[in-house]
Amino acid sequence: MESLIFEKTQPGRRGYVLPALDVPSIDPAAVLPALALRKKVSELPEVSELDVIRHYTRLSQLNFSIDTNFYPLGSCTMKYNPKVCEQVANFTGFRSVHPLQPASTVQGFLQVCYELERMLSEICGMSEFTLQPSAGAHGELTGLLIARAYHKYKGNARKTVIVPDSAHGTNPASAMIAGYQVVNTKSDPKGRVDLKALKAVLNEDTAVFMLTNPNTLGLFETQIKEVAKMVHDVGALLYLDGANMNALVGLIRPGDLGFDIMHLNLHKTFSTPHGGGGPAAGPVGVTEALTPFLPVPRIRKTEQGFSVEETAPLSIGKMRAFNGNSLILLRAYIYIRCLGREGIRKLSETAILNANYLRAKLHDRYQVAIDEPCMHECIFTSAKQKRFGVKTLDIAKRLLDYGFHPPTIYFPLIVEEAMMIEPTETESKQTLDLFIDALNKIADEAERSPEILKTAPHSTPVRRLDEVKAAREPNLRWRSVPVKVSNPPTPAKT
Amino acid sequence: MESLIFEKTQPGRRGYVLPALDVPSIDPAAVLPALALRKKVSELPEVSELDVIRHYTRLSQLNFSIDTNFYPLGSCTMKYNPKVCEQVANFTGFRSVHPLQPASTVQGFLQVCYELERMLSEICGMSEFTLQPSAGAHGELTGLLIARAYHKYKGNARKTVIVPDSAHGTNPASAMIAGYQVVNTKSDPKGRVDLKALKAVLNEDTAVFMLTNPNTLGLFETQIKEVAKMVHDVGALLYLDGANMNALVGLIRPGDLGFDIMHLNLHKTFSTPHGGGGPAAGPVGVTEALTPFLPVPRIRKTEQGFSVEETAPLSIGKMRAFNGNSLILLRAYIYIRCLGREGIRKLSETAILNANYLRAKLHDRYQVAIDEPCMHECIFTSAKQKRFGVKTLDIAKRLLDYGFHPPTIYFPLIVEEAMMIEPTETESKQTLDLFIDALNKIADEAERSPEILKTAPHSTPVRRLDEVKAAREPNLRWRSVPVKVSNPPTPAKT
Amino acid sequence: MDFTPHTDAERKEMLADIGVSDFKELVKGLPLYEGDFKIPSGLSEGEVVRLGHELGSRNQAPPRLLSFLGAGCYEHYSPAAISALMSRGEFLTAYTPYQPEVSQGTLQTLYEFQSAICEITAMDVCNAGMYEGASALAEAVLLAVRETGRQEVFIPHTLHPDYKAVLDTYTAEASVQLIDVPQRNGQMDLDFLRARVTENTAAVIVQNPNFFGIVEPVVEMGPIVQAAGAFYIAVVNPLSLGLLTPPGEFGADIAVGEGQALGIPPGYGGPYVGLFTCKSKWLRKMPGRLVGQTVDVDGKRAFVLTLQAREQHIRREKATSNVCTTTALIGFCANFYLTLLGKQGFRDVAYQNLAKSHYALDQFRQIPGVRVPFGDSPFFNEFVIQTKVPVENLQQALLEKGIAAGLSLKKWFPELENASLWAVTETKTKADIDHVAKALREVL
Amino acid sequence: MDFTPHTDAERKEMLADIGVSDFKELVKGLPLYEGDFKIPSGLSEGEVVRLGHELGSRNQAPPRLLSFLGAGCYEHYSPAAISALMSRGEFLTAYTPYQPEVSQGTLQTLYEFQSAICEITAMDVCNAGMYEGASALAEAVLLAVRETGRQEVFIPHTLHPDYKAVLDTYTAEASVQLIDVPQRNGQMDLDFLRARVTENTAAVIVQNPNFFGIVEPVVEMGPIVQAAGAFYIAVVNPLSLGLLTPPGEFGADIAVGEGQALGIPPGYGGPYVGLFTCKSKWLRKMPGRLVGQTVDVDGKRAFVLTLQAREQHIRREKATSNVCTTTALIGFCANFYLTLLGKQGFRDVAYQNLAKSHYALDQFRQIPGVRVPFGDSPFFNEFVIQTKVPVENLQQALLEKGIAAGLSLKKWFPELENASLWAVTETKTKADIDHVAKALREVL
Ligand SMILES: Cc1ncc(COP(=O)(O)O)c(C=O)c1O
Ligand SMILES: Cc1ncc(COP(=O)(O)O)c(C=O)c1O
Repeated sequence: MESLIFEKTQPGRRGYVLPALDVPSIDPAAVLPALALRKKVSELPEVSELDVIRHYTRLSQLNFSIDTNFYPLGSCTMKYNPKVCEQVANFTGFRSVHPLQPASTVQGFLQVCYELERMLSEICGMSEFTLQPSAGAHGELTGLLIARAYHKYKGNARKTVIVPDSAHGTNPASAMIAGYQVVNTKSDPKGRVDLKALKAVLNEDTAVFMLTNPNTLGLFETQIKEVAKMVHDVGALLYLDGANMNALVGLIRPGDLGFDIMHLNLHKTFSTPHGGGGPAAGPVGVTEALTPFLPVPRIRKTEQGFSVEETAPLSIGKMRAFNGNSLILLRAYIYIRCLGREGIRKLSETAILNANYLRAKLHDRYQVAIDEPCMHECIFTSAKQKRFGVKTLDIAKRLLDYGFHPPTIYFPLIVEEAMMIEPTETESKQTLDLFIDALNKIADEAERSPEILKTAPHSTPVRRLDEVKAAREPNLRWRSVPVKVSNPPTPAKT
Repeated sequence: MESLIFEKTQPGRRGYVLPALDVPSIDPAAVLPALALRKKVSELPEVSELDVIRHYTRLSQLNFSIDTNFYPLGSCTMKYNPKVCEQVANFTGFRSVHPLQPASTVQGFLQVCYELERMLSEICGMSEFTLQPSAGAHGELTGLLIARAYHKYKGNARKTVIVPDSAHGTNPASAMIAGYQVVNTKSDPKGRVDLKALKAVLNEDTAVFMLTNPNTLGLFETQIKEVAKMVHDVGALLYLDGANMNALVGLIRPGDLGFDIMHLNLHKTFSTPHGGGGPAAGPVGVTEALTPFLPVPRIRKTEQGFSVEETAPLSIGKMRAFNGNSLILLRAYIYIRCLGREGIRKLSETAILNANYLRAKLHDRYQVAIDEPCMHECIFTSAKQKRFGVKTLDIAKRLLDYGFHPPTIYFPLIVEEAMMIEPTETESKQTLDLFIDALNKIADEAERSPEILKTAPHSTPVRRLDEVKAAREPNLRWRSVPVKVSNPPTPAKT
Repeated sequence: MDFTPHTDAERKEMLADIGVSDFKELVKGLPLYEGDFKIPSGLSEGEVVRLGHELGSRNQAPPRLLSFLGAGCYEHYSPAAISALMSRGEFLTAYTPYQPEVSQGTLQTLYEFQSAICEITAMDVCNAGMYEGASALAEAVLLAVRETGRQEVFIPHTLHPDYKAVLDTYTAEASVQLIDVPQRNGQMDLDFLRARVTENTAAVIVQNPNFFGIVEPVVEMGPIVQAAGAFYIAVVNPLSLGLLTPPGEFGADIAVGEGQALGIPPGYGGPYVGLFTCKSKWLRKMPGRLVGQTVDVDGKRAFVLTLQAREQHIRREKATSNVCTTTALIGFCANFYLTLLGKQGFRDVAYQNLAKSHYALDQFRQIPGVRVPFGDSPFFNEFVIQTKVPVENLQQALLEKGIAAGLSLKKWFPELENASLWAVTETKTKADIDHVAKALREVL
Repeated sequence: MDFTPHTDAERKEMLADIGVSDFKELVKGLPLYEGDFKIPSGLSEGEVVRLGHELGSRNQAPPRLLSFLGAGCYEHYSPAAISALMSRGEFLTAYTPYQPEVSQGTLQTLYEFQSAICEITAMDVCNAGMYEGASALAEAVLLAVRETGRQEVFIPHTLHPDYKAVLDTYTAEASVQLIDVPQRNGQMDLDFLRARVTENTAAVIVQNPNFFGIVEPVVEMGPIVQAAGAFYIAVVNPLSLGLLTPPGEFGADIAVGEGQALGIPPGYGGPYVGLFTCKSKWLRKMPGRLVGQTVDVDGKRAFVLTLQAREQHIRREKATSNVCTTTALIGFCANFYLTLLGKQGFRDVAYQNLAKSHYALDQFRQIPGVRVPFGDSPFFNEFVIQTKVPVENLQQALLEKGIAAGLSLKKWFPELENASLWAVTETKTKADIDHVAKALREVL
């Protein structure tokens, strides 16, 4: 393992120097009040450029990544991120543009944003999109604030947002921030909306019903039109968490199903790289009735080119400074231009094909949560391994030894010991077959030598971590002088 | 280990597609004679872009490199390659320029080449340089052909090139190609020129004496001025193999020492990355008398800007197509502009300091070939380990387990069991200390458990290779249909 | 060009293994879209690169464009080593480090990011990054309101207008009352605060340097806020902290900021990284991810996402925030920047910003037709001028000379006639500054 | 900015450990240069990047420049994945793989390169790369002369003039006799060969397509050369082999070529990679490095530099060549290109070059004032035209429209009045071609 970069420090060493100052030097104390001046210098590392490159190049090699490993993390759509998108995003004409430049000097970028918005609207069957939200959860909040503004405009902001128990945690969390009470509703045994349960909680106080479709069990909401009708009948709005759009693009348009608001995760469906936890982009699409409430700015196409509309009377305002994660939007734009209308359909068809292939090939050895055709991902459990004392966590950790990133585990919450496998459309049959082999071998090992699984991983840079210690004795930063931790140390394990 | 990319092929899979043809399609058979048309298709891999990225990203991780490891390979000057040089070399305004564009459209590049040539001339104390040669050995050949043209112009091409026994193999090999007989001359016990021995072979037939300075033992040729005089007295020319210029830049100018011709390795001294064995550049500098013989084209500065001189009456002609490895030249230019006149001296001083530090710190445990102050590198041997049955090779292989690239071994040939350590100026004291620790531990191991060394490495992606098998049963390419090897298999080891 | 690898033969084989004869069977009964998608046909890579070049060339950008725009996004030198590292696939294409055993690269780098940000802010803890500066501020305000149970939040009139707008949006429904703190000579009016901050106050926000580039009396404000038991929330430009008193030393409870200045390309608005730091007493109330140090079963030091009980995937509607994916890779960038510049370089860059902007203002002052509204107030790397002609005219005239003038303030501060905000960073040479001064002189 | 890491304190400490008090003691008595180096002061990274931008902007380059230059260096699409891989530090900053245990990345990639080049050339073996095409040809000729002990080498008049020049240089001292083979309608004159090739002939060279872009009668030549027991040496454009008969199928003993067309940027002349392939009987006579497959002590497949007994570091003056460092990384590039394009893509690209150049010539033909000297000869992706005005005038006029016209042949082929050589690759759209045709029409 690498030591910390701070531990490599050598007083006086430099990794980068600025041009010599070519204007008269000034005494900071002469132009700034004494109290405004920093006294104690920051203890930043003092290392060379080589130190930095070597340190982080070595650190990077400790990661699994799409570029090095199959990464079937359910709900995360870890598909291949084409290098051409990176290449274009690095052009100076995009990279170095200031967000407040006059519109006349950014016509290229405005065109990208405008056309991306039109394409997303077309793909989703929505009227318009805002490209401003920074991620999926940010999109959810944006969508809910739009809903709130809409209801308010209609005379009553309403009180609740209904969220299925299978939903991603961001849904209820976003509802809360939007000022709503969260009403949870049970799913039916297949993880789909339980119409009765929904009916029971839907009423005039309901502002929004948030739904993920395909749901987090990888199944399509077959009763979606009934659901939409029920929701609309009480005057509420139907929201789509579009995290699973990889199953739908080019096949099914949420707008046609009755969704009023939705977000996309460009860092999932539209292949912008995850970067170890962002950056991201979570554009939000709405039906026509809701367009007046979209955040500003809005980009318009005019005779004279593209222009930026800074205000709109009913807009919810701004969700962030400036216009959005433009370099991410650009990558998604390039990606969609590569795929085109033929490619987007092939994308979802292949994603669905791959997930069903894994389902078919694995269901002998692993319990499938709901054994019917799935969409782009499939939930398995470790039920068959339970009698050997093996849990989902053990299987996941053992996969690491085989060079595969594990699936998402223990989500959705409504499936016990869930393993949510999303292969994505960019992985080949050969890779899937190797993964199947590994899982089959692990199933054998679970029967014959479960200890190997329970102590896995064995071949990774570090092995299982003491997470309790991490939480009980938080050490969240290097310190130049070790200080007493705020929480007294407690025994690491119970 | 990764399988071969050919083994990952899947008939029909595509990794890159071209734009659809937008001109009328034609039948090749209609415009090309039948005999000109290929019949059998090449069995290139059929893989996806993801396959390619994953395959080669994983392969790359199997390498040691400067960016990941200390790499003290003697004579190779494995210094840090600044990323800014890569960045500038990737600008479209350099990358995409065609070598035959009119001079008016490449003024920026011409300026780079012109100024680089002037700076190299100044650093080396030579009159002019040609930037055309593609590597060090190519530079040697260029230099020798210049010498030959010069002698011929003087009326007699002469017959021999004298090369010390400590010289790099390219020296005699280049002399041979230049049409000279090679006369080897013994070095004195310190690897320096043995003046008597030299005198014995110098005569009117001598065209050139090729010298490396500092020599391949890392020692400066203290009698260089006498040597020069002797060489010049018989009308011969003195050639410097500039591979070791990292010891001299900013300190000592070869032109001042009496050298008539020299080459530089930009991929050593001037920090252009090695790329696993090139690309490179080996500019050749000459004294004024020899400038008429330099290869064409020559770049000239005029009132109207920079221009390209395509011919010169006495020029040896061209050493390669087009003008040279321009993107490598550009990197070296940027590097020198970063360092500037202060930086080049600090470079060599630090390189010498680092080498002497290793010498001082290691000489208790390892035999130093010549224990006197060295220049930029220092030769050790495994003499102290011999009694434990440990050879230089074993020490080198064991270093791999400690995460260090070994020194150059078994060169120079005149030192038995040589280990040639060149730390370069970009490595920190901390790194050197860790390396010293490792070598000390290895010295302990050699005494206590030599088996560990003899079977090393233990922790690398592959272990010691069967090189005899590789040479006896040459397998130099994948084949779609396995064929009988041309040499019948023989037992792998004797 | 799509990125699906299967050949037709493989598709067939896979369908057979699944037990269906046609893909359609897998989506039988689903409401498939029957229309034609009105999006262009797919392009090959070559076409798309060409398209990228065309579109990119329709934007003007430095270094060709000599730009003096700032206002929350700054042009700074970004060491070449940063993009070399950021483009490494192992960093770029990893997910959030849920499996720490195979994510130590991401985790340790984020830990180092947290550490570096704590160092420069002098705050106790820092999370692994927020979306960007403005929403980070909104999260800080929500935290303060939640923790104090109070509703009044004091917003400087000199706060970045976008930050103000985002606060408006985020708090629109939370019965929070945003109170505008007037400015006096470009700084917050301390008397106003003294008079109005009470035990009803949830938080007082300060931006330092503020939107006008002016350094606020952050130290003096501390006691006023603390006396009321309110949260002292600072919005800082991290790059200024090489020179300016850090929030940890002026008593901020929470300090947020836009990380863009730390080597991150302007990129027409993003992605950037929001910085979120606080006193350790608010640790368990923080939004976002935290990386902590621990050991593995063999006792080796290792890093892991920790204190997740605050987060949405565990706590759902009771979480401290809804954020999930944020901006790890951009945090890396900031960390690489701080590491490369290091202890000394970080001071140097702040100092050069100070010196260059002051030199520029000194030149501008001498131009007839230029007025400096907040002439006496201390500033860092940007400043406001007022000109005798409308800023739009100025912009247009300078643009023709390849210069992007300072930002017009008309939209937000109509009371400042013909005012514009000019940022002068270390990227501007003396010659650049003299050049723009000359151009201004010609225009005015 | 230099890249030495030591602080002054460390320098002192190290000097003390060495046992000297001052650096000067380490170089005592050496003839140190006392003067001032007349090179500029060091620049910071920011300045150097700015300088790079300035210098770069003083070059014109595609895609802004619409270029029809070829003549041995071609503009082709280069997949983005290639530069992503080539910039990986583990590839970029490794040395020649002398320690195979920690160089499998380099070694396997080179083995795959050798394999891919063997596939497209249909030759038995390929080395790990030469400097570039012209010197690779020179090495081939030296090999032929050495092995046959003969002195006559036949050089097509239609050989690339730079290749001819390099041959002249390399063989100037080797008493080799270079005989010019005249052209007939742009192709080698077979009758001349039939009459002149004898048992004194060391080698006959063919370039296919030749300098004029014309496809030579390579198959027909084979028997003439073989009958004389001479080496048949081919210089090929590897990209053409998607369509054209490969040297391995027309009987070449040695086939060399410039690898640049395989995704390598023009870069104002280099670095490129020279391809060197031959029949297996010449394996042990080859210049350059060879990577072979073997096993390690555990029986694992592994790759290693092999047959080094041919090389200078072992054989010194008896080596087959003097080359040492060549162009591994550029070989990677060619390999990545061939792998990405793959079996089908490699054919496609050759086909598109054929179709586009033919379309272009069809357009050009119709322009009054354009003459096609070798009208009937088959060509691949470039062709010669003659115009009624001097090529220089044409070039100048087109340059003003952002077009780099074909190469003027005046310097080498004065007999072809006002001739220019135009390359039209897959990167030119129909619109580009129509555009240049229109421009030509206007100029002529
Ligand atoms: C179903 C679902 N909803 C919402 C989100 C949140 O998206 P983001 O992480 O972009 O905020 C995710 C991402 O993990 C998700 O899987
Ligand atoms: C002393 C010496 N001379 C010559 C050379 C040959 O240089 P190149 O490999 O660039 O041809 C080398 C390189 O290894 C060397 O070390």
